Amino acid sequence: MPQMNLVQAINDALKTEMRHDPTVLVLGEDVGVNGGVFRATESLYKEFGPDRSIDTPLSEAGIVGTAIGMALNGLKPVAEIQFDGFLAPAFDHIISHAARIRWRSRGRFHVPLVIRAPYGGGIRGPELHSESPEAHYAHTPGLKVVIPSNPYDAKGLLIAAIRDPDPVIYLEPKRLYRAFRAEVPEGDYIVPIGKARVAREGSHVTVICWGAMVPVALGTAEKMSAQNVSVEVIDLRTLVPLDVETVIESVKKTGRVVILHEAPKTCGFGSELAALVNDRAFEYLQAPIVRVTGPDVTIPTAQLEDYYLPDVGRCVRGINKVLSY
Amino acid sequence: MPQMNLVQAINDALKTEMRHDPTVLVLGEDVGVNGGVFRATESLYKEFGPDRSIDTPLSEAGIVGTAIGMALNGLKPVAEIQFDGFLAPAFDHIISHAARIRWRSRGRFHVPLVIRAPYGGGIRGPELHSESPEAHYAHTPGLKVVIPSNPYDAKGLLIAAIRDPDPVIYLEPKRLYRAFRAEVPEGDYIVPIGKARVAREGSHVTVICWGAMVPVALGTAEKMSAQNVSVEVIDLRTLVPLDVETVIESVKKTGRVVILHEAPKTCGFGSELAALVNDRAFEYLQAPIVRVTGPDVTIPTAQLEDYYLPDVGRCVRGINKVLSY
Amino acid sequence: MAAKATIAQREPLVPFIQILGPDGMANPTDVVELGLKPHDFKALYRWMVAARLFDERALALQRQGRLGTYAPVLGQEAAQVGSAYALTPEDWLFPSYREHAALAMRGQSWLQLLMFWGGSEEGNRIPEGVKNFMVCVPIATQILHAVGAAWAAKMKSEKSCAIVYFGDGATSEGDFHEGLNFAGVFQAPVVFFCQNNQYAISVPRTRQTASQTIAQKAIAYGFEGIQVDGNDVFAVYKVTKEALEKARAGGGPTLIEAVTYRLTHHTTADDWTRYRPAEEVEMWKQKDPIKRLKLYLEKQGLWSESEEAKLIEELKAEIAQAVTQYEALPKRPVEDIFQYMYSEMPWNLKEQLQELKEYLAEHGGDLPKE
Amino acid sequence: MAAKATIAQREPLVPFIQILGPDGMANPTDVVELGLKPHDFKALYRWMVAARLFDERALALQRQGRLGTYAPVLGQEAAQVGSAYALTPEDWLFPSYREHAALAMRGQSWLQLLMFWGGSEEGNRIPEGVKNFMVCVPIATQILHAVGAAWAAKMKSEKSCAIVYFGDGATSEGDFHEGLNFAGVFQAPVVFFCQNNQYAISVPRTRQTASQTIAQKAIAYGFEGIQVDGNDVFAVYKVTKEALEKARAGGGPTLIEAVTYRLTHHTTADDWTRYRPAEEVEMWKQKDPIKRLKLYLEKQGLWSESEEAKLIEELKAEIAQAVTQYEALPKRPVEDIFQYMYSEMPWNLKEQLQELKEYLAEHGGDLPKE
Ligand SMILES: Cc1ncc(C[n+]2csc(CCOP(=O)(O)OP(=O)(O)O)c2C)c(N)n1
Ligand SMILES: Cc1ncc(C[n+]2csc(CCOP(=O)(O)OP(=O)(O)O)c2C)c(N)n1
Ligand SMILES: [Mg+2]
Ligand SMILES: [Mg+2]
Repeated sequence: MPQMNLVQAINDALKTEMRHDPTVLVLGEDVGVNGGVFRATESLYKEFGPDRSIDTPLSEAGIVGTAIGMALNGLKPVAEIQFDGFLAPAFDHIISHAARIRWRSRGRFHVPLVIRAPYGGGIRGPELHSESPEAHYAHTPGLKVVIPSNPYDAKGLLIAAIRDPDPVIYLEPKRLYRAFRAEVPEGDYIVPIGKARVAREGSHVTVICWGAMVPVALGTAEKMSAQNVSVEVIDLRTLVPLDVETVIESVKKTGRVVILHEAPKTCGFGSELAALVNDRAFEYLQAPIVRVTGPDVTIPTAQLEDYYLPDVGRCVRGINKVLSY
Repeated sequence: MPQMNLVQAINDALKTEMRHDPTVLVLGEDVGVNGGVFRATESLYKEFGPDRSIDTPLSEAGIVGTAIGMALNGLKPVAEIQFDGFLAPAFDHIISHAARIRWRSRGRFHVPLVIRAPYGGGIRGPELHSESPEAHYAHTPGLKVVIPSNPYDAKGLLIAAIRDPDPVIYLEPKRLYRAFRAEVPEGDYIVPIGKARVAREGSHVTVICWGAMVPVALGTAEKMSAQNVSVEVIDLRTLVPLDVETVIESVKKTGRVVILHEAPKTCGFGSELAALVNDRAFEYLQAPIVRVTGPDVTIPTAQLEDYYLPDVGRCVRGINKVLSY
Repeated sequence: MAAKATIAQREPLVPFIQILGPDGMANPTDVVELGLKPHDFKALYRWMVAARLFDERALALQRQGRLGTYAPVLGQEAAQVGSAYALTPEDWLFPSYREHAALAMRGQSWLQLLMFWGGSEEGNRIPEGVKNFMVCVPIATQILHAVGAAWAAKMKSEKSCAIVYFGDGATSEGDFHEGLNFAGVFQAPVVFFCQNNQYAISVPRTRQTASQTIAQKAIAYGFEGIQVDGNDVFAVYKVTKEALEKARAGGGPTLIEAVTYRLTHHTTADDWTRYRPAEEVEMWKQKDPIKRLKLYLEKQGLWSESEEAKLIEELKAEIAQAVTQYEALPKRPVEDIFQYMYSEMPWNLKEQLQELKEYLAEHGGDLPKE
Repeated sequence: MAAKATIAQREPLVPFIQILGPDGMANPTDVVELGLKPHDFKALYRWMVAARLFDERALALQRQGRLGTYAPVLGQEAAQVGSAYALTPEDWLFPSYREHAALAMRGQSWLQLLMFWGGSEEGNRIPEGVKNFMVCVPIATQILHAVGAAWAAKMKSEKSCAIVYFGDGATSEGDFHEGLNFAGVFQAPVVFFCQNNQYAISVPRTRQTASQTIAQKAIAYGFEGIQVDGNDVFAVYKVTKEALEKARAGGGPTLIEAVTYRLTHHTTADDWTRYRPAEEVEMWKQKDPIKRLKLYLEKQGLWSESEEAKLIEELKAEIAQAVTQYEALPKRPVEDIFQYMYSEMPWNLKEQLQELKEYLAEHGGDLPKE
């Protein structure tokens, strides 16, 4: 099986699906000739030409708005927004249109659109290149929110997203783009949307995470195992619809929960998880849930970025906190 | 003391502050000659003229973006966005600029800007006229989020917001605009940002709410008192910065919590409150927190709207649920 | 410096097209060139009158509390009917919220329009086979969707176009710009149809933009802009048809500015007397698009008072029937709220629906009266 | 129809201004009319050379891993220096992220520029008394802020203007449109300065818009648009100064399109060879703005090789000193992350800062090495 890094797996997913389905196309800034600033759309232009690998004007509302129009007229656009921070200019089209057209039309129209964007910190980016906006989209009914954490999932989830009849916000942990390689099957397969993955089994405490926080959680679990603490790591893979069963099952088993995410704490997706655990496993909780997250500040640029991002040390602290309660 | 309804109190706050401070001005769609579609800016045009009561082109990014420019050049703009649903086109300027300019400039510049928008359901509005987007802004560091629930607070909080050196998202429960009148002092006073109000004292259960849900909570409390259930109602008034002390104090007293809001449940501000209560009063909780909220759907237009909105009956159910645990 | 000749001193940068004057007079060759037959003239007239009668009925219903806030067509009938008449069933139509005339011509029933303005999402359920898009509440956003749909048609080598309706106010939104710019770059087969009715609620056109005309904004996108008398159904038909043909032939987009006037309130929630003088409204009443076509038809011997009476009677009956149906509609089930969010209902919606049903059941099947 | 004469067939709709040709030749009267003295010419030259030397140094630092991703000025020196030279200290300057030359001229030190590109927010701390705004990463958003600031100046009856810099790509964003439209309507004293360097990363100008020129987009907003040779520092100075004077006199905004070229990568993270032919770059090297002014100065007897050598030595020393300072800077304290969010730190930030400090203290005062 070929070894790929995460961005290659994404590229492979796009290729696979574009070969398979002639209505699939990619559009965005620099996605054509240049192959994308992260090379996620590398060589699509050569293979599929300018009509299916479309360099657009610099205009995020334009990209998402026209992609919606394409989607309702029979195409399956995969729109790339160059960086997380530039989803904001397309926000209105995402939340007021993509998310609502099925609803607005009573199912007569729907929007099989994927919006891909690199997200999160850790690459020493300039401002607005390191945001984690997943909670905005998780709070918007009508959208699905998918975040892979490894090459295998990245490909399988992206193919699933393209085939999904609903609009999918597909956030790519850019810090993992080239972090490691893993086996990725050639050709066609999907990882179903809505299914979490138990990335590591454990019995003392559950760490719930996604994207670039998954390796942090796994590193923490490894470290804690030396102290005979058994950490279960759940990689959500999909925030909406959430695999609530896998989460709650794990919490019932361990009775202790740490939620780990990069976004600022207040109103992050972590608070939803905390509320859900409260709803469904209150009596199993042996300690208050701990959220290990970015603080409620704008994520700093390169020099101080590491002070913002949750790391193994902070995750260890969180685990010790729930264990010592 | 004069009796005013909520929208009159807002109008009065604007007048008071514009008389008091010549750098204060209002801008937005139809706010000048027409006095605002809800008449919140009524007669400002006559008193302060077209330069301080500015009809803008139909362009929300334009309104907020230019208001940011005015704010950094010494003015204190109060921007009106005509309806909650039309905050989305200005989203980028709110979250990427208004919220960040103090940070970006290391305090050299700041944005004393108030963005007013009517929000929430209950007026049988067309689509995108009944949204509750507070969680988007609560999740954005650098913004303050203020929501009044009565005429007195509306005036005092708005004056406080205008004087605040930071950008304030000021959401007005449009359903309460003309729902009732109350005494509002003439002239100058503030209700401090960051202070919640115990709207009714009680001992068995705490209901946390804001905006148009406050009368629902109070109605519920009244109803429950007939059954000898004593409900404490906390009107947050400010979501960010949150008056966490008042909330936690109440929870410690009652041990039972219902959170009531109009926005969809997933990732609503209610999940943050649930997570915070978990953080700080876990051992006091005698039952899982119950969230009584809008479901995870697009709020319906007129005919089915009431099926979406939390009402006394649903709040009663929530209270019974925490009580019967 | 060489740029001293400013824009303002220039000749108009776009043509202004008029065929049928306010007096009902038209140059016969211009009319012949339209390629329309007497039955077409009558059809145009019929739709315009229908729109006006529907407006009247809807306003009355609203005042009686039987309909929600309503946005009237009054004064803009020629702009809508003339343009929609030029469409083929293959073409896509993207409305704003004021195009009842155009939507009715394109297979949406009066009943559906009443349902929409009565506050039911069902009013937006486009009939199968009809290529309209739903009413769009947020200003200007539909422009981008239309461009995308037209662009997709081009990619699929279909011969269909898209027409998108919007107001003068909409031209100030970023979406207008991004949409027209994409259309120019990708030569999408789309017609941008601006009904410049001189106001965006209370804000006059002159406050909306310092541009002399809206049509000339096309210059920024490298394609053609045309101003047309929006109260002249012939001229509107002509420019729209030509723009559609050009688009179909690969000639790219066109921006049409139909100069017209909203003769009444923005919606039933508005009061125009707060922001415009009565004389202005009176002046525009003289340019009434329906009166104008009627005069023409009469002069051509194509129309009589008895035909007029019959038409009005027929249309009133048609609309009255829709009103009866509308008022007899049963309430929609609460499932409606949940079932159009996703292709399949996720667990949280299932639970929330269940919870709502339990709550209703506890109160005899419906919300408690408070 | 009357509109058959399409835009494309028209004469250019905006003037194109050039004074100093690629050969260093200029019409003497045109030069005299600039009102510049020899020391001004030398100052212009000095800043352009400084920008190029700073670029070189920054690129070298980046390659050695001592600086983050960097966006070079190379090729655009005349556009930036010519325009910024026309400003008074009272005027506001709103940069994008590529205006190091303009910012340096306006009181921002090389050290600060290095700090910014080295990934410290401190690089954005505008010195007191300097009316620059911070580097703006999201494309085109600063346009609206500039309009607001200029409009406020007008309201306060100040005689200051705002200039805002952006690229050809920025003209596709909705914010460009909304900003220019507001400026037209409110006659804000603002100069929109577009450095059309022919590319937005890999996307060529022709893909960005079907408009023949960017300058003609001003027609959509009812004010003047001018194209200028962006590699001609004299012409750039002239049109900017006139636009500023017009704005100050109440004449409203101007859109200036400076036609120039980015001679290297978009940033250090980019590779231009992927999307443009080497010949194109070579062709533009012939139009080098610095070479051009140098030729002129030499022809006028205002410049010698020894002066050149001295200038370069001085500037290199100045920049080297900034680099030394930059590299000696202590790390910023973690409080930096928390203290600029609000006028007063709310409880949650205080707690989170406290938590972070405790964590660092547990690891000897800094993050653990992993
Ligand atoms: C994005 C957005 N902002 C504001 C509104 C509120 N609003 C509804 S109609 C309208 C005026 C529209 O004017 P115009 O585009 O000229 O269309 P007209 O109503 O005149 O047909 C406004 C401001 C809205 N619907 N959407
Ligand atoms: C809103 C937004 N979208 C995308 C980007 C990513 N990006 C950075 S520079 C750039 C190209 C800008 O081109 P242009 O406006 O011509 O300026 P230039 O870099 O050529 O000076 C892009 C797409 C961004 N910074 N902001
Ligand atoms: Mg209008
Ligand atoms: Mg460029």
